[in-house]
Amino acid sequence: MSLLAAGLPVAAVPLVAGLLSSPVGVAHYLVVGAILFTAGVVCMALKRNALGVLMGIELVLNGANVNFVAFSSPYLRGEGAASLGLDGQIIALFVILLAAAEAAVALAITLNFYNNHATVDIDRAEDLKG
Amino acid sequence: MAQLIDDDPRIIEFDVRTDEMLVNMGPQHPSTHGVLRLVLRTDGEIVSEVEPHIGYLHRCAEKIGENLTARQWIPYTDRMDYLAAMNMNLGWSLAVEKLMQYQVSERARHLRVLIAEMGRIASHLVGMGAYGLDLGTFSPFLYAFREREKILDLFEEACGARLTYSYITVGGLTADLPPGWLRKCEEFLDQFEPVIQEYHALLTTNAIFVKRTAAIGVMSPELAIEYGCSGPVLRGSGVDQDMRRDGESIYTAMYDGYAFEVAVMKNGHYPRDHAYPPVPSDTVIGDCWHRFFVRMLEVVQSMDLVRQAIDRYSACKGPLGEPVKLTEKIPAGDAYLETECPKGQMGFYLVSDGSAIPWRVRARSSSFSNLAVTHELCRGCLIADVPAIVGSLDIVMGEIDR
Amino acid sequence: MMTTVLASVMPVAAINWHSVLFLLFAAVACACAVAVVLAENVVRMAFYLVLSLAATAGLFFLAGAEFVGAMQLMIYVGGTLVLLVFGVMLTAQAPFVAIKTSSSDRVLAGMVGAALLAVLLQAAFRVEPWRRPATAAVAAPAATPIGMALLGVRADEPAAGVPAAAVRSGYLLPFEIVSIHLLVVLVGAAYLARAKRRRTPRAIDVAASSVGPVVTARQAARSSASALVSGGGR
Amino acid sequence: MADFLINTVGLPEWLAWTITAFVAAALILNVIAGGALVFIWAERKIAARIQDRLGPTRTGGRFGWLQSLADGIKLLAKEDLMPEGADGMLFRLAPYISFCASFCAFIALPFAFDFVGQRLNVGVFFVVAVLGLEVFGVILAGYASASKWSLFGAMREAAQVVSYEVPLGMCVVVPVMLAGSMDLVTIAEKQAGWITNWYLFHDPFTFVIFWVYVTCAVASVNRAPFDLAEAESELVAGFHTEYSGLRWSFFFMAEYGSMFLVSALAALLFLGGWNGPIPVATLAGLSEGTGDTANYFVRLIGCGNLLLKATLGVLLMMWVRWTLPRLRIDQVMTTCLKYCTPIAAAMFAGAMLWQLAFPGGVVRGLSRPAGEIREGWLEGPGGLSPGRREPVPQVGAAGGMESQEVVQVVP
Repeated sequence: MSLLAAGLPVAAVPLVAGLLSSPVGVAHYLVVGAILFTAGVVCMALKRNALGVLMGIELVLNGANVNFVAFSSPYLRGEGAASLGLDGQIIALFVILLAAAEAAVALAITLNFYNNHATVDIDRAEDLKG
Repeated sequence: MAQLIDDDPRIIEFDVRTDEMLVNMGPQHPSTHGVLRLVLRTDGEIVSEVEPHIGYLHRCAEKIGENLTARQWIPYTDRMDYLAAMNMNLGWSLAVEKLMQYQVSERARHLRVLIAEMGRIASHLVGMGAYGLDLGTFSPFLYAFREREKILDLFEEACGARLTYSYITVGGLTADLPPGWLRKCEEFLDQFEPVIQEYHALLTTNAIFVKRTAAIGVMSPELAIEYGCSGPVLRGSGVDQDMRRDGESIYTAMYDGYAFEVAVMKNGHYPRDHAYPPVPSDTVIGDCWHRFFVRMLEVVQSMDLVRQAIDRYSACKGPLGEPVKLTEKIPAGDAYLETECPKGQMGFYLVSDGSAIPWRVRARSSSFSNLAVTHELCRGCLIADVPAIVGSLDIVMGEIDR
Repeated sequence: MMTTVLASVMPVAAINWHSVLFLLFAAVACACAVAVVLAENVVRMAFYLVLSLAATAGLFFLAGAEFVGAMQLMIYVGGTLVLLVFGVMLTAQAPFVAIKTSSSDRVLAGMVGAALLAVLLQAAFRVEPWRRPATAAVAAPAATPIGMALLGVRADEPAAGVPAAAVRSGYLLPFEIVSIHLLVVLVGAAYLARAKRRRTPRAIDVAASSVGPVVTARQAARSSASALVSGGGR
Repeated sequence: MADFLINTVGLPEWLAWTITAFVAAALILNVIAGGALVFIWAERKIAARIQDRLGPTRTGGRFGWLQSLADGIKLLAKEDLMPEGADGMLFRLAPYISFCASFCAFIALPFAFDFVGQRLNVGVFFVVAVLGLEVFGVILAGYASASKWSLFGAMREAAQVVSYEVPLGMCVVVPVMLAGSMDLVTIAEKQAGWITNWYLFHDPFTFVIFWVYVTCAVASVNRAPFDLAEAESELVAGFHTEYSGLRWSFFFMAEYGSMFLVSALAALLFLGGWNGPIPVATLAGLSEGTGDTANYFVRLIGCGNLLLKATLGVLLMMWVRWTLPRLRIDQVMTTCLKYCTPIAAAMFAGAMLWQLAFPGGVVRGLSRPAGEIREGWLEGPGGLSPGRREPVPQVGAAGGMESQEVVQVVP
């Protein structure tokens, strides 16, 4: 927090103070979700380590999850705004479960790849190249 | 290179390609019994090779022996197997007596048996307790040391020392027992007998203990003989050999008239095994559990021998006899004698040129041979089995490095 | 129980603790997510990811989705990521711990990422104006309706302005599908990561002189295989 | 306390709440740290007595009361070493991660009806989930130490804890199912009354699953015979081989904190929580409507009850530790996959069927209408237990640091 304040111009301090004292809305969550999602996408694109790509996927899924939860939250909903109700939470749950399954399989594939190629560099996975 | 077939047991299954890793176990490691260094070549948790590195406790004992008279070297034998120093004293004394053709008095003979067997109990107690420690249970170790302390108290009363006794010496013993010692010794035995059941309950029959030791580090009789293993390690593989019965006459004569059965499995039974917990079904002869169990049996066997020795010693009315002079000349020639020490067959070899100081002194360490077999036993085991296997061999580094 | 009392504090509060905690968790989540991208060392990446996901779980708690938050901690952080770290350790040999990315790739990815972020942020701000939360008292979040919904019974109140019949369907079928899916994954992962036979050169050279090591080698291999399967099944 | 600050001292309300939250956090922290000190001393004495020794006898009087404090001072004064090849940041952070996980789980742990940091709707899962995070500290410590022994310890811990979470979760689900709530307070309240109401004696399946829970709990907090991550005879000291001084003591505190936590969880889930075997308070007419002081008194007794049960659980772990040898890693896995998990699954199914047949358990359930519990599910969080009381806001330990998390609704 203090780092954030120190890094920004003095004009930003009231903004932070405002954030501190004002309630949080859905948009706050959406911003966080957007950052997580983007970080995940960049991570997937950038990393050559297969496990790094996996981590990127996890981040993307989490960014989406944040949005689902935010839209379904009973606290954040605006007056009269449409809400996902419980569905958002349940979808988030399914995402978590499927992410676990995905990670298990992806890890198994990665380990297999590692066994066969002695590396986890996905740029070297070109056996099927025509 | 050997031809490989599909069910070749030497092919190790694996889940993930992992690099072989060299791990240093020791010389500063909680479970290597002193300053032993084991270099493990592991693949994950699976050990593919164990290489013992020794020599951290080398003190030139043999060379020193070539500069001292035979009796002067006795304290150096104490420091070989420091857990069973009495038996070390006895081994060297008998070897020298063999060359000198010296006959100790009857009283000294029985006293030697008494002391040596007490020493065996003390050593096996350490072996047993420390084995529990290797497997991760601490309490039996202290129970064992509690009883060992009582033996050490007795030894202290007899010779004034608790660890390095120099009590048995060339030509007899340095002193007779103090008055009342035998009564205390009998009291100890009476008190100790039921305690053994505790050890059986905590270790021998404990389900986890059996799981950790059964079928681990299985040593076939042939392998044991090939590597020159001896003592409980050899008998644990079912080889019926005990120097007290099969040794040279000067040594077996000491046990003349004593009734004891060698603790070895014959026809699927240990001697008097109705008195002990049954052998678990998942054990294999020659595994860690059997090596441990043989030690437990030998404790009882030694107690029996001590009781016999007490009777015979107190029946002996003759004098104990004086040990030989410190500077007694040894006749020219050489002699080699192996005795049954707690850890195995401990051999002493000396060559004399006729002076009081031996020309050459060598010791054949039982632990050394027993340790040599670790790389055979540990191949393909898990890391957790390495302490279990090394512990079951019950080595003592003072004897290996000398 | 403090909820009601605390709620009365809000209008005059100088510091909104909910906002403070939100900002704290959000900052940790975002900073660590960015750190995952920037880190070179794969173990540190995993570490940052753990922090990021744990902070996200904190956000879920703040949003009233306690069950999802607990599940995130339990399954995601406690299970999936441990598995991931396990995989990292299995493959973390010196040359692969840090696989470098070329700087041109970095620039390109940075630009694409920035563009994506801009779009997403714009969407985020447009979807919902910075609206004050509802003033009506909200029932304490409960896990029971979620469980009921998974069993096909909807116990929660319908969303405003939406016909009840349209949204109030249960999740029994997806739940069953996910169960089967997890089972399939369990089997599949165990199969993919199953023990394979390898000939170790060192074992070949030594003549088989005893029966002993055979037993132990078999046991050992079997055991560590099962260890891995258990990890893979999670 | 917050009310006191607001009304009597006249502080602004947000400040009062902040102070309250910090006081509550400090209380919990002290429970862990102080508890660890006591337990370390107790472990020394118990181990000594088991082993025919005396244990500490000099530091701080005849029974060595201050031994753990002396140890703590020694640890503070110790040189803080870090191996040359270590990953500095992770090496430094790892102990705190372990400790924080252990500490965080206490937030949702109720000590009495409202002696709870934050009453969470999903308290059970929260505690189990956060407890599972402790493994991260261990894994990172093992990796960052740049020592092979540490790495071995970390790998073992990772495999072990992840595996044991499965049967542990199943065991925990059974009381959740019986109570119809994941709220620890509700679960404990449902066991109020005589000892026969405890879920341990609910039906044969819960009795069995309690022991499965004990096994899994011991395994998940890495105590003997499952202490493979720090197996001293094999791995020197496992994951904390390279740690010394204060950082090492954080691992230690985390371990004792977790031990206490799983024991307290066992007490809450199976052993009636803060309810004694005999409903003394109810019999004495102290339960409801007798005023705040009486209520407070009842709660203090309940808190004592829970602490006693949890302590007994910890003592059981110590007893086991000083008696049994250590299992091997493959045997630990076998225990989990071939014994604990199937047994837990079977018992879960059994308890479920039993609940269908005789809802409410062996003793009191047979006479009760079958529909009661199922109807209770829909009434709201955790249903309504007969003995449920309204919370008393001024209890000091209530209100943890996180209590504001779910609060932003303006009335």
